[in-house]
Amino acid sequence: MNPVYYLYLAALLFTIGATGVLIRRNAIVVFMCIELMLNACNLAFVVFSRMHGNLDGQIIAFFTMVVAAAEVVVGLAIIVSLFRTRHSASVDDASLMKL
Amino acid sequence: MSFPLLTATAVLPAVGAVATAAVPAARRTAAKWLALLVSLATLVLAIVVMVRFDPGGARYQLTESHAWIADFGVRYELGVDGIAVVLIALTALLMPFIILAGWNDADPLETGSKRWRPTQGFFALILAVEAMVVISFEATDVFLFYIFFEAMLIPMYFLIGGFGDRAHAQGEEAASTQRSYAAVKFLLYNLVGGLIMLAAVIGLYTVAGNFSLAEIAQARANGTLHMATSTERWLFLGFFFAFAVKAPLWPLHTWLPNAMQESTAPVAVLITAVVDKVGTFAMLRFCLQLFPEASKWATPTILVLALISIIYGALLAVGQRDIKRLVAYASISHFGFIILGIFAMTSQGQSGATLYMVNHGISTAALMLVAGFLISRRGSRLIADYGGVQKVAPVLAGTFLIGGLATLSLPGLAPFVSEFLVLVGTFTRYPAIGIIATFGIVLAALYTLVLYQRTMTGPVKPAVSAMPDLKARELLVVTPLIVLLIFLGVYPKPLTDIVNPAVKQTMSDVHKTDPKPAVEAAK
Amino acid sequence: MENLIALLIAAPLLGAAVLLVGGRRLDAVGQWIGTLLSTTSFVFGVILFVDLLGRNTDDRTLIQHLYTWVPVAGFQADVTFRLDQLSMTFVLLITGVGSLIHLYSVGYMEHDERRRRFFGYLNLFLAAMLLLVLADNYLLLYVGWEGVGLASYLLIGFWQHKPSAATAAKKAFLVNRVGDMGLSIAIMLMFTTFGTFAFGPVLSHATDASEGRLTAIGLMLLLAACGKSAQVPLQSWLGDAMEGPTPVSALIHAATMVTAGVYLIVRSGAIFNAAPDAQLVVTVVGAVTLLFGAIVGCAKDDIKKALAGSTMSQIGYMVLAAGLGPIGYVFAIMHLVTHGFFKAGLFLGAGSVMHGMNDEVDMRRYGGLRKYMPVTFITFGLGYLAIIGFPGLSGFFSKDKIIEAAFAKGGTEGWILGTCALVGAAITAFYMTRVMLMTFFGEKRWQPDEHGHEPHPHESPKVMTIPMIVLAVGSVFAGGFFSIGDRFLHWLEPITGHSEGDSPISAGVVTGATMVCLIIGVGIAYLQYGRRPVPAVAPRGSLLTRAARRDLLQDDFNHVVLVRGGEHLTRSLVYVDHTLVDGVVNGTAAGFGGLSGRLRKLQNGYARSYAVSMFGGAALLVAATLLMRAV
Amino acid sequence: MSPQLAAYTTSTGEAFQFWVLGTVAVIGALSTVFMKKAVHSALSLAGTMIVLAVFYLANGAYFLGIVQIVVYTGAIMMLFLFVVMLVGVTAADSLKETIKGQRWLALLCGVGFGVLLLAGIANASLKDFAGTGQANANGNVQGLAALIFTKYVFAFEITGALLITAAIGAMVLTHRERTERPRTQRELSEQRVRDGKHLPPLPAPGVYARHNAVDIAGLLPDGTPSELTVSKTLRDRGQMRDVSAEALGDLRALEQRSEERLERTPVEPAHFKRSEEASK
Repeated sequence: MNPVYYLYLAALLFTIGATGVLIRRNAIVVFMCIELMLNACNLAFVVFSRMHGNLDGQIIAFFTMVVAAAEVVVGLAIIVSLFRTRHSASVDDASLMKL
Repeated sequence: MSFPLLTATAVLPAVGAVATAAVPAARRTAAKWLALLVSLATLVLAIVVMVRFDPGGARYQLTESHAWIADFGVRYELGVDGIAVVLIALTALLMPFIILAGWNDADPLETGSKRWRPTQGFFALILAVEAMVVISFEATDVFLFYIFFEAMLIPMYFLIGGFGDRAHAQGEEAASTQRSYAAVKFLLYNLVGGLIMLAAVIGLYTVAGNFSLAEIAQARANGTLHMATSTERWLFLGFFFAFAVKAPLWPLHTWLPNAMQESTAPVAVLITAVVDKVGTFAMLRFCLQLFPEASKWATPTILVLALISIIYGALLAVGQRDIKRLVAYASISHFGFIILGIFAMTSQGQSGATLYMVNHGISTAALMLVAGFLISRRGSRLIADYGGVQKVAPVLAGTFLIGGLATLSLPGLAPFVSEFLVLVGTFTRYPAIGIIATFGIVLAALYTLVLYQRTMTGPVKPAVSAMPDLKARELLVVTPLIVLLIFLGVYPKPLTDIVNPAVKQTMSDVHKTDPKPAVEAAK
Repeated sequence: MENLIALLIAAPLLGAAVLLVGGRRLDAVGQWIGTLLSTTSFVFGVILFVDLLGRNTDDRTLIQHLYTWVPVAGFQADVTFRLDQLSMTFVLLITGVGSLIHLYSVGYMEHDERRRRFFGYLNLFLAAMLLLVLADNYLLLYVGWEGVGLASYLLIGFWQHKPSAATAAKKAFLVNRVGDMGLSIAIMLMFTTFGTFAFGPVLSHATDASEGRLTAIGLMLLLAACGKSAQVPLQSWLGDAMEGPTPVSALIHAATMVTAGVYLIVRSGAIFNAAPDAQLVVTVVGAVTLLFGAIVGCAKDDIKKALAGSTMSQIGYMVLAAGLGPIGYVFAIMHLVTHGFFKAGLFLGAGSVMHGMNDEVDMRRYGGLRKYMPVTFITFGLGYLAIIGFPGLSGFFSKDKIIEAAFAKGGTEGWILGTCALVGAAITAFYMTRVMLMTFFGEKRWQPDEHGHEPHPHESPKVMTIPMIVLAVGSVFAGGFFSIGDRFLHWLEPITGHSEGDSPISAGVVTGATMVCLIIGVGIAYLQYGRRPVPAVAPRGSLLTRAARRDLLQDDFNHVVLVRGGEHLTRSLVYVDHTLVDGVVNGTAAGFGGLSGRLRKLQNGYARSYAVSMFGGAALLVAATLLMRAV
Repeated sequence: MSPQLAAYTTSTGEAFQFWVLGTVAVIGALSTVFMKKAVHSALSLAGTMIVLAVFYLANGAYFLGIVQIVVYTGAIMMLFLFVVMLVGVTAADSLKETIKGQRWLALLCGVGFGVLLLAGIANASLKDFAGTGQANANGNVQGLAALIFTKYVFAFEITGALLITAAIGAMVLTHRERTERPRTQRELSEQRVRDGKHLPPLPAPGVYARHNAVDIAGLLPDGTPSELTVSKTLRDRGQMRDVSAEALGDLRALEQRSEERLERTPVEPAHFKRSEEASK
């Protein structure tokens, strides 16, 4: 088997995550989908690392993880405080971007 | 370095605008006096410019030049030729009258709020317009000109949209809606023109590498800067379009009636007598100088459009029921004459066009301001609401008649000289166009006299029976304008002496000479 | 001496300025200021006239250069005055008759509250008219030309509260403007042809230009003359102009302003001499107008309108004579001067009648007035005799010469023109006799007006009768004075030139024929109006009479074609401007508005919706990248 | 795992593992998206992440694989679960689409994008796999450490700062300082009077002899159940029991029994109508 299949898998997972972001209304689930996308990218980085025979790809994946962690922390905090004020975790409860 | 006279002329009203705007709400009258004083001081500076200008000297005088945006070759370059000098003088001259005429136009309706300062805003905006117009006349850097050509729209937009006639027939709300419509229409038309011009300005830069009018014109003249024919034509069209909107030339004219109809009379004068002149002035200065070949290429089309403007504007003026709209269409007709004179490419035509700009400014100011006084007394712009005014207010009627006679170019008043020069200048090169344009003078008589007859003569209508005659302030506005109209009609030499050399240079820019008469009869 | 010329104009101009700007405090003395300044101008005129008489025949042209008016490259317009025999004649006529009419107006306008302004306008008119005849170039002449138009406008519409007066004033100005258009085109043509429009160079080089150009210039000048002198086809304003006060009708619309067209043609004689086609048109216009005016004059019951028709007709004579070239120039001017006397006298007489009759103008309400106003009757009667060409009086000499000159034109044209002039003389005799009989003879026919006031005809005050008497004297003797020893001919000849022409019939025959026509005209009028009582209400009359009452349908034509047509044109243009020109722009705006309204729905504010767009965009970018690599 | 596992060609074992676990990962991802309840989504995602951890290990990223399990699946996903519990069940959980066309556009874009990505990968000539054997020669963790503390040291420091910032940010966001005095009972009741709704306290649920439970809507006097009486959370979950019909059933049973006991022919049972039906 050629390791390139890992890349296909990563692409597939990324797409599923992206579609999820667009379809789901629950902000938490949307967040999970974003995590899924990030993980798909990480997989790709790891596979690239293997492809090139150096560890830089893994380093990037590592950084991605750290950033993802930071993002999740802040994002979930935002969701919680939003929920406190709006009593909803829906991303389209208010069409906030409309004048 | 000598005293930057031109900068001072433009900066003074700008500073005045800021100072006027800063006057506290309660000191309304102080703001008015401040604006008036600033405009008078500017007039003094403009007169100094006129005196210091030597008609026999270099083309651009009193020049100032400083680096501004070095990366793009944009310079702060000012300079005036004879045409600019008289137009600056016109602008500076009309401002005190505009301010005086609009003395009470922007008083707040209720004096409750401490923070609401419409009066200050009104006069500050007027002064801001003056500053920008003056610098547009002075700029010899295309980019510098463009900036102020466009920036002018901002204060004008607020002047049109923010201040209208009192006591509107259809109620304040309808008036406000129509005002916004007019203001937006004004802005959109001019913005579209300006944006097209911006493209042409950038295009010019890519071709020429800098924005200096003098440098480009010289490079064009001695052949170091070659433009492909199509390039030159496109650039010309880009510039001309913007100026034609501003001027306004048929069929780009429809913003003017709306704008003049909805704004107060002083602002209407500001639009047609001052701001629009930048358009026609720029045709002379930029279109002809930068793109002489393309100008000649476009001349037939432009002349036909100008001719349509003349006849069409006059015919529409005849059909109007609204006094201000009538004056607006009359102005369109007159702008047709100005453009006709510019593009006839004869000395008489161009001198006439330049004089026309000045005279039209003064005559329209006289007519429009008196019309404004009339409208403010009755609270209606409709011609049908008046009748027999001369019986109750003879001085008002008399000044109105003189303004009207100036509009129809009665000999002895200033506009006649310029109109005749334009007609002669056109006729020598394009007889057919000259003859058709002459019909304009008949139509001018028609709309003016019909207006006068319907409003001023006949039995006194009950609604006007108690109308007061002109007050001292209003007389102070009208009398000097009328005196000027008569003086310049009888003795236009001071202006022509300044204008002639500049026209001669413009003629040589486009490589045109006047047609020779068939018989050499002159001594 | 030539420095006095400007003073000729300055005096009435000063009067106009003082009276119009001076305000109410001059109300009491305004009329005297006006009269004084007008007379001052007359005195200057006389001084200059004496000076001219003292000079050699060749040296009678005085030029005063005041200043350069419009200096533009290749275009030089100066304020320069030229006083020669031709202008001198006019100056004397204008200031002389003008001063008399000022004096008359003092009485006539005594009770008018806006009297001061009336005199201001009169002075303005004098200044403009003097400028017209004294100008040394066509552009300056044009200033005077429009200036008299303005004064005429102001004076016709003097009683502005009457809508009819305001309308008549506007009409006069507009019709005149059409003529002015001709003058301005003529000036432009001169400028392109000669490079100048000063009298000297243009007239002396006229023969150098091609005949086509000269014909064009001549026709344009004729258009101008038609407008100002109420010649067919621009005559329609003169009848309505009678809405103005009667002294105005006398001064402007009889004696002076309306003759400006004749002055223009005679002044431009050099051009017309070189353009025979233009001359022919001039004579045709003159002949048509002299008949037209005469026919209209026969049908009018309004005394002033009848006289207006007569004015038109008499100016037709002058234009006809002017169109004959050097044969006729002198007689055109001579008739102009004598006409100035007798027609002004007639109008003043009519004014005096109206003054005594509560401003009644309908001649059918007059009758038998000779007993009530003898001075008016006598002066009017002398004017009447002069105009019909009673032997020995002014009109006899001048009109007879014109008829002779018309025959002297030669060929078929001469016969036709001469016959027209003769027929015109007969009709003139008819309608003037009609006026005379209806006004002063027969039974009294006046009735109380709607307020029940019966008019009490009375003689006018001295201030009014004296000018009438002076004018009557002029009507009687001027013609004879001019003709004896061909004084007038010798006076004017250096300017206009003169040639005798070759008349197919002798002068005596022409005079005889004229006399016969005169008798026929008077006779018919007597039979119709002297022998039978005049009905107080006009009978229906024949088709021609009815048409003549309506100015031979000219107004109806104008109304239907020009007024209605114009109204439709402007109205449809207003519509076009609103819907089409504005509509295109507004439509574009609305299109963009609608489009953005649609597009706006895409911006629904839902973050997810935007995310789809972003994602779609990303997909497109990937696709584009792949495509680029594939290519 | 031996270094050769991470070599150019993979062993059959790894292929088998890829296909099995890959399927699991995709199914996990799909259920993350399509599970109705957020908890289920979170669990599915955790599953996918564990599979990915295995794949990291299989690709020679030993450190990342462990970190993935410990930090991601262990810590982050638990955080998610906490928040899910904190927020509770909301209407957002419904999979019903509210924006017109959104779902179809999203699916279209998703499929299109996926196809393009896959095509792109297929298009790229990814034949040469160096394998991580060489790089991991001194141990994977050591290799990573060498890189992190030399080449990527700045990035590393900055991510550290980022993490601290994020932690503080989260605290700031979620911490609620009482900036104003809590409203008193009196103020709250006055507020209710002003707003003009629910003047009395909400009615209690399940006030009913036999069904005294919070998931049962109390009946209004006309016999209709009032949803207001049930807790919002239960309402949102759709876990509300309607017992309005049960009373009638009980009554009928009672009648049946008494009838049997008394041996009487039943009278026509009383037909209770609900108010809405009566009004029809």
